Amino acid sequence: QDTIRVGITQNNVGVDSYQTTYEQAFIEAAEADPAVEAVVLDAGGDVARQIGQMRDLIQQDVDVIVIWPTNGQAVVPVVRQAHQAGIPVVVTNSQIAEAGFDFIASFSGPNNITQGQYSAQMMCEALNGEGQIVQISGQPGYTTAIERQKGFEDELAASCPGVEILETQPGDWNREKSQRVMENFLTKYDDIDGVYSGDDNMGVGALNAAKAAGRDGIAFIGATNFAVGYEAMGRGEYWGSVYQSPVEDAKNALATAKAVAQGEDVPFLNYFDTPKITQSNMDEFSKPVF
Amino acid sequence: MTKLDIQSGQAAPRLGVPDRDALRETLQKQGILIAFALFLVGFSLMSDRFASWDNVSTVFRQVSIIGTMALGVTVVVITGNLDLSVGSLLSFATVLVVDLHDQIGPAPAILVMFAATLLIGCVNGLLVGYGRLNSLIVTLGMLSAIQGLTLIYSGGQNVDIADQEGTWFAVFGRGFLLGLAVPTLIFLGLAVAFHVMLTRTSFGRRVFAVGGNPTASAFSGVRRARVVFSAYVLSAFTTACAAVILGSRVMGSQNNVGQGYELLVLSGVILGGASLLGGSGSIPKTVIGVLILGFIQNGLLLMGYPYYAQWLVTWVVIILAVWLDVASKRGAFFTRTS
Amino acid sequence: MSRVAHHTAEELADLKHRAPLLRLDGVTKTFPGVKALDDVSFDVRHGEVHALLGENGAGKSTLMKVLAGVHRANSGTIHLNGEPVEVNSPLEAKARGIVLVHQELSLAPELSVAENIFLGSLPTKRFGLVSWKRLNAAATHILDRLGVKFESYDRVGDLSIANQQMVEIARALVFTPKVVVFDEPTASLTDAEKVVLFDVIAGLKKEGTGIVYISHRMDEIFTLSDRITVLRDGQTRGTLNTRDTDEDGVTRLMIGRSLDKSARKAAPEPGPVALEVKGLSCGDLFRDISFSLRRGEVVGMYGLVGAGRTEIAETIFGLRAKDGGEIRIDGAPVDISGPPDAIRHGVALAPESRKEQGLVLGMNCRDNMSLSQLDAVSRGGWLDRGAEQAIYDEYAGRLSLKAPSWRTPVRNLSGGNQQKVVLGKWLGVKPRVLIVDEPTRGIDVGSKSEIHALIRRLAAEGIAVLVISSEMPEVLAVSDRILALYHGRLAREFAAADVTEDALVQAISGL
Amino acid sequence: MADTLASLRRYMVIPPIWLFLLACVAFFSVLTDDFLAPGNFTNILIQTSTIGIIALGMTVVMINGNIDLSVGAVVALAASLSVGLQDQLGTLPAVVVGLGSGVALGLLNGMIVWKTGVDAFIVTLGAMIGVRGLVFIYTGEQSFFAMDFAYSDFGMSTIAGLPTLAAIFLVFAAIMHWVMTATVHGRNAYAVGGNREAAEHAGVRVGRHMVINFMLVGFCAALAGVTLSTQMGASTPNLGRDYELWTITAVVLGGTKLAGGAGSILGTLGGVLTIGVLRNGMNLMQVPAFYVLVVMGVILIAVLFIDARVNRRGAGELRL
Ligand SMILES: Nc1ncnc2c1ncn2[C@@H]1O[C@H](COP(=O)(O)OP(=O)(O)OP(=O)(O)O)[C@@H](O)[C@H]1O
Ligand SMILES: Nc1ncnc2c1ncn2[C@@H]1O[C@H](COP(=O)(O)OP(=O)(O)OP(=O)(O)O)[C@@H](O)[C@H]1O
Ligand SMILES: [Mg+2]
Ligand SMILES: [Mg+2]
Repeated sequence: QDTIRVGITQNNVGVDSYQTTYEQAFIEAAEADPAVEAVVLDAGGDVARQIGQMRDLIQQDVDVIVIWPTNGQAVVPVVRQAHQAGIPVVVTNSQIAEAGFDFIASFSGPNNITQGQYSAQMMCEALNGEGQIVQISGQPGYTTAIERQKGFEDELAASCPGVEILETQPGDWNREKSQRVMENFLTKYDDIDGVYSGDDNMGVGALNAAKAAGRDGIAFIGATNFAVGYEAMGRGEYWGSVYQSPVEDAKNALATAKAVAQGEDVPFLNYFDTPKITQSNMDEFSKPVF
Repeated sequence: MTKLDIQSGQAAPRLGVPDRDALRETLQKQGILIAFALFLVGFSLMSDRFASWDNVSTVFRQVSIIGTMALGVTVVVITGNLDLSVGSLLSFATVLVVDLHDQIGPAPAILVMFAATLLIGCVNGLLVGYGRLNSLIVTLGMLSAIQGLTLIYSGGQNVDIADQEGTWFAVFGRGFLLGLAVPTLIFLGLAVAFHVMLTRTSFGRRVFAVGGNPTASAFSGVRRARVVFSAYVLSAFTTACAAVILGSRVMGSQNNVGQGYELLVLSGVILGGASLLGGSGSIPKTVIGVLILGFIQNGLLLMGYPYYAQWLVTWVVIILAVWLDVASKRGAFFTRTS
Repeated sequence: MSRVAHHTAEELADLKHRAPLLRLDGVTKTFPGVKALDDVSFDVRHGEVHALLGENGAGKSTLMKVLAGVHRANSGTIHLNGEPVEVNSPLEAKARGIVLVHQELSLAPELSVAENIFLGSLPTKRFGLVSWKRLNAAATHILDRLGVKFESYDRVGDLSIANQQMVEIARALVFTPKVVVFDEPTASLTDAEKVVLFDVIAGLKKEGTGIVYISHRMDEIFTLSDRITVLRDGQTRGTLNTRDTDEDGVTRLMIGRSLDKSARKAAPEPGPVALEVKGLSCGDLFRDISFSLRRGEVVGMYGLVGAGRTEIAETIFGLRAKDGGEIRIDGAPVDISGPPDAIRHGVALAPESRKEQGLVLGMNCRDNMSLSQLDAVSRGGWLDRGAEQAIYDEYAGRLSLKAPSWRTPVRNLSGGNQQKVVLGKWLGVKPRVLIVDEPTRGIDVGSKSEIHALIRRLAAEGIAVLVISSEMPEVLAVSDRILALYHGRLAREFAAADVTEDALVQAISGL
Repeated sequence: MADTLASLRRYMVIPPIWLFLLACVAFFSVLTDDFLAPGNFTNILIQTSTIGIIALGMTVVMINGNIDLSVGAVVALAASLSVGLQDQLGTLPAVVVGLGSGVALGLLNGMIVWKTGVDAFIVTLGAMIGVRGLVFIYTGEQSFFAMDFAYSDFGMSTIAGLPTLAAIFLVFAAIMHWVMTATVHGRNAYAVGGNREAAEHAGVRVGRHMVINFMLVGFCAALAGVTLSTQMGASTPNLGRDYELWTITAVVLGGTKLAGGAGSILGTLGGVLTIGVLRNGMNLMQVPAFYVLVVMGVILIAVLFIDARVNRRGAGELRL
């Protein structure tokens, strides 16, 4: 047996650029590696479909399965099934529930909690430890949204008590929705010093609203630096974000999977680096492609 | 001839006080307006920001996208059909216009987008109008197909307008005219146009006739297929207009920006009293329906409830609003059905 | 269920002097803008057929709906067997033995005949299972009594209107009712079915059931009824013993004057041929039909239900594809593709089924009337409301339409007035060729003669008119010539001058 | 007896959608190798069972002239309760509570539709939003995970070679078919949907009848939520989004009229399986994700189109 068959079931390709770019990068990396053959599936955001795809991959007896969980809890039983069938599972991008840790070989991806913490630290810095902010979170019920919010809130409370979160509302990863939410915040609060949003897409929506209302002096902090966020940062309108490369994410996942399949020892939590990006250090990063 | 018990005297004149009746009739039909007013008062009492000019104009601006789409959908619903494809059509149109903006310039981008969107409207119209296919499934199929087309077109990537400050395209979503936001003006302007079309033109009359009784309209010489076809083209048209507002407002687009809008738009239309069975509906009430949706969201946000509590309140408010409407028409709060 | 004891003839005679079976007192009912019933009192005795008469919109159906619990009266009382009763729902009415055979069909199309007959009280086995055996046996029993040609398990949606009406009537016979109300039961029945219905009524009468019978057909009223109550404008104008009165007396009470039976003027010299049909055929619906209509002429088309008259009209109007033959208008052969095309060629068709084909029920009276001529009442797509109003005013007047206002949705009009809106809609078109299919179904005697006069007047204005009717008096009253159809073929053509009733009956029966 | 047979025969008519189902099966069997594998069929059955179970209840509600848009949210609520309460109550009681929540919400929807006379579309649209709110309040945005692996093992178990979930679906379909064709309640559904006034005048307790149907569809949605959560051994608050649209699509494909009065469980079964086969077949043919959406849409419309051609009435039909 010379080639390694890697099966991947992704969350929801096409719903945002990050996932799309991730998929392309994963396929490219797999094609570039003669030792790897990839079966690429997409769950379309539907847990039930993802479970079906996991079963299909188990049926096909691939050498290793990479899963980008549509939901961290719901996939645990099927991951356990794979484990029982002797197929190692690598979780990518967002973590599964703790109950499933026994059944996975490794996690490869960003640490969303840390990302939330980074954002909190940047917010603290931007406001000099003093001020009132609002938070626009991702789609309710999704792991990434929950983890980033948790990391942000906990860190802020712990290390920056002078900054108060006035209110949190979901922006559903949608720029227009977030723009609407921000417009309402602006009506409601005369004094907003900073905005934390679960990703830059929503952050730019919030920025749009603030610019339209002529409200200056608000520090915008996001996560998952998008091209629009990067550009706004270049214009000095956006304070900072967390740099997370889908290409890195994909490569990391594939490398972990390959290593697992070859029986190498890999760290259980194989985080890849997602550094802070701000107006002052943005030159060190290339503009995101999405 | 034996008369058993003929009543004596002339028949009393019939009770007919047309003016008062007409007034009562008009008032009775405005249950939804009353409901709307009640909510506005309620929200104003609970949040001092609510009744400000700033806030009201913000809400108008916010509902203008859904509202504009609802105008076309109202026409479709009056013909007795559904259009569930508008949500993904909005995504398609917005992605297209934003993406083309940087490639061929704003004016050509708008033109091409309108052409493509209207073309899809024509497909809907051909299938439901001339093909007489079930509109629910046709437009749901189209919802899926258009979503796929959008993703294929964009390759799944977000699209953005690079130069956001320098383009006149910004005026549609961000501009102001005479102190009013351009999106609001587009929405209300189109609403007036659609209202006039539905009430003052023979086309409008045909729309109501086809929805009210397709067979009888056909017997009367109304071309059902043509009317339904036109309704879908109009729906695509308003969606294209909404896409211009959306694209310009956000200066970018995700592939799924319109996801779920179909039901939101439809709720606005139905809140306004249009019947899914066709034959009834009105533009002013659709506008009110959409405004109710917009003000609920805005009002609840201003009051700062967590989002799921907002959903619960929305549940209650939607049903209460329509209940008030049907109860006022019926003249009783509860039905007599056993 | 206890059966009502049979009465001997003497007992029956005696009953008339007893307390009434059913008494309605001071019933008032208003709808928005209309006082449909104004202090109406009315009673029915055991074993009596009590006819209810009145113009369209007089309030007959409304009164019966109050009785059957469909409408709730503003005031008034109901006594059954001398006891005051409340009837707040159809269910309660049914429980008290009051059955209403509706003027408008009220059947569930997907269900079988048997299921429709026993709707609301399907016989069951254990676990709420339908007992098909008992259901079909019981239904067949009733259907046998009615002598119908369909089976208990046929789908109601597949039946003709007449047969659906028979199902509706069958419903009244399920239980031994105390009071049965028939609201224009014969409007869409053929003579054969009418005979059956009258037998049924006679049977009910013998059992002591009280019967209310509503109809606009005087001959039926005088054949069946014992007493007649006349309603006018929602008020009782009087109750008469049938044998003490005659048509003229009742009519005068009803419309305030005698009918002018000599409405028929001498036919003016007919003009050139407006419509010519040669060898027209369509599947097995009709074959080889040839006739012509001249301007200024009224031609009647007479035949039994199912003879294919409606289909011929629909084919001329472009609603069906012909598979043979030719249609000429003003001498030029035409190929009419559909109603818009027909209207363009000056052909108008007032269809037979007002609810399905004639009206948009939720739309107001005026808009319904102008729907057939939207192009004529609009300029460049803009509606001219003045022109619409003018049409409405003219034909509401000419047809003495009784509607609260032009804004009233036609749904809220009485059956006969709905029919008038259908007619107005097509008369207003001022066509070259006017086809009216069963124009006076459900229309009161007064308006009927007005409509006949109107048809004559339109002809005199130069229109060629084809009147399709199942009522011989109507055909005889309006036509210059009569076409008799039998089984999709033209059996004979008569000139009005030399037609006899017998010859006509023979012709349509294929003799 | 002959009468009974004759009257039953017309309820056993094979709805046209089955022909397309056969055509689809033939198509995919020819074009892919794996389609005909027995494991694949059970896969399709499991995958369609969720939408399928909801569709059974939806068929009844739609035949009687209403609609229920809240089923997707009820799926999430029932799944969350039956997984989330397992720790406190134990598995079986938790499932009972989950199913009960669906019935209770059905009761609520039904009572509102009955008493207020507000259109079912609006009532259940409100519920679709509001019930999702209940789910989020109860779960606090969290997904739940069944510690008891027996729960998810149940979802993967088989009875006599047939997956348990598929068996539940098929048995339930048989029961519902019987309810709709042989019981008074089922027959009344056609009467209420076909001519509500007539049914009311004939003494059918229309309001109560509708409430029962809403409770039924609520139960179906809850049952689907439970079976879905046994498949995952977990629940998520976003479970069941969009399910209402796909359920209604399957039901309408199966020949049930949106306006009520006509339809059948057999047809719905065909509609559900058709959608399932299409999805599965496209997966096997490895149609790229974006194209699946397009193909799915086009096929839905094509099915209707062919159906309209096949069922076109003869010369008796008017050219309207
Ligand atoms: N549901 C309703 N809403 C409003 N007005 C109504 C309604 N039903 C009847 N009416 C009005 O009540 C009056 C009496 O109508 P009704 O149907 O009782 O007449 P009718 O005597 O049965 O006439 P016809 O011989 O034409 O059947 C009419 O003016 C009609 O317009
Ligand atoms: N024996 C029958 N069984 C079922 N349906 C019938 C039967 N005869 C006629 N029909 C249907 O009844 C309707 C009326 O028949 P048709 O239009 O052919 O008759 P017509 O000559 O126009 O008579 P009328 O105008 O009195 O109805 C048609 O839709 C026809 O298909
Ligand atoms: Mg009447
Ligand atoms: Mg006829």
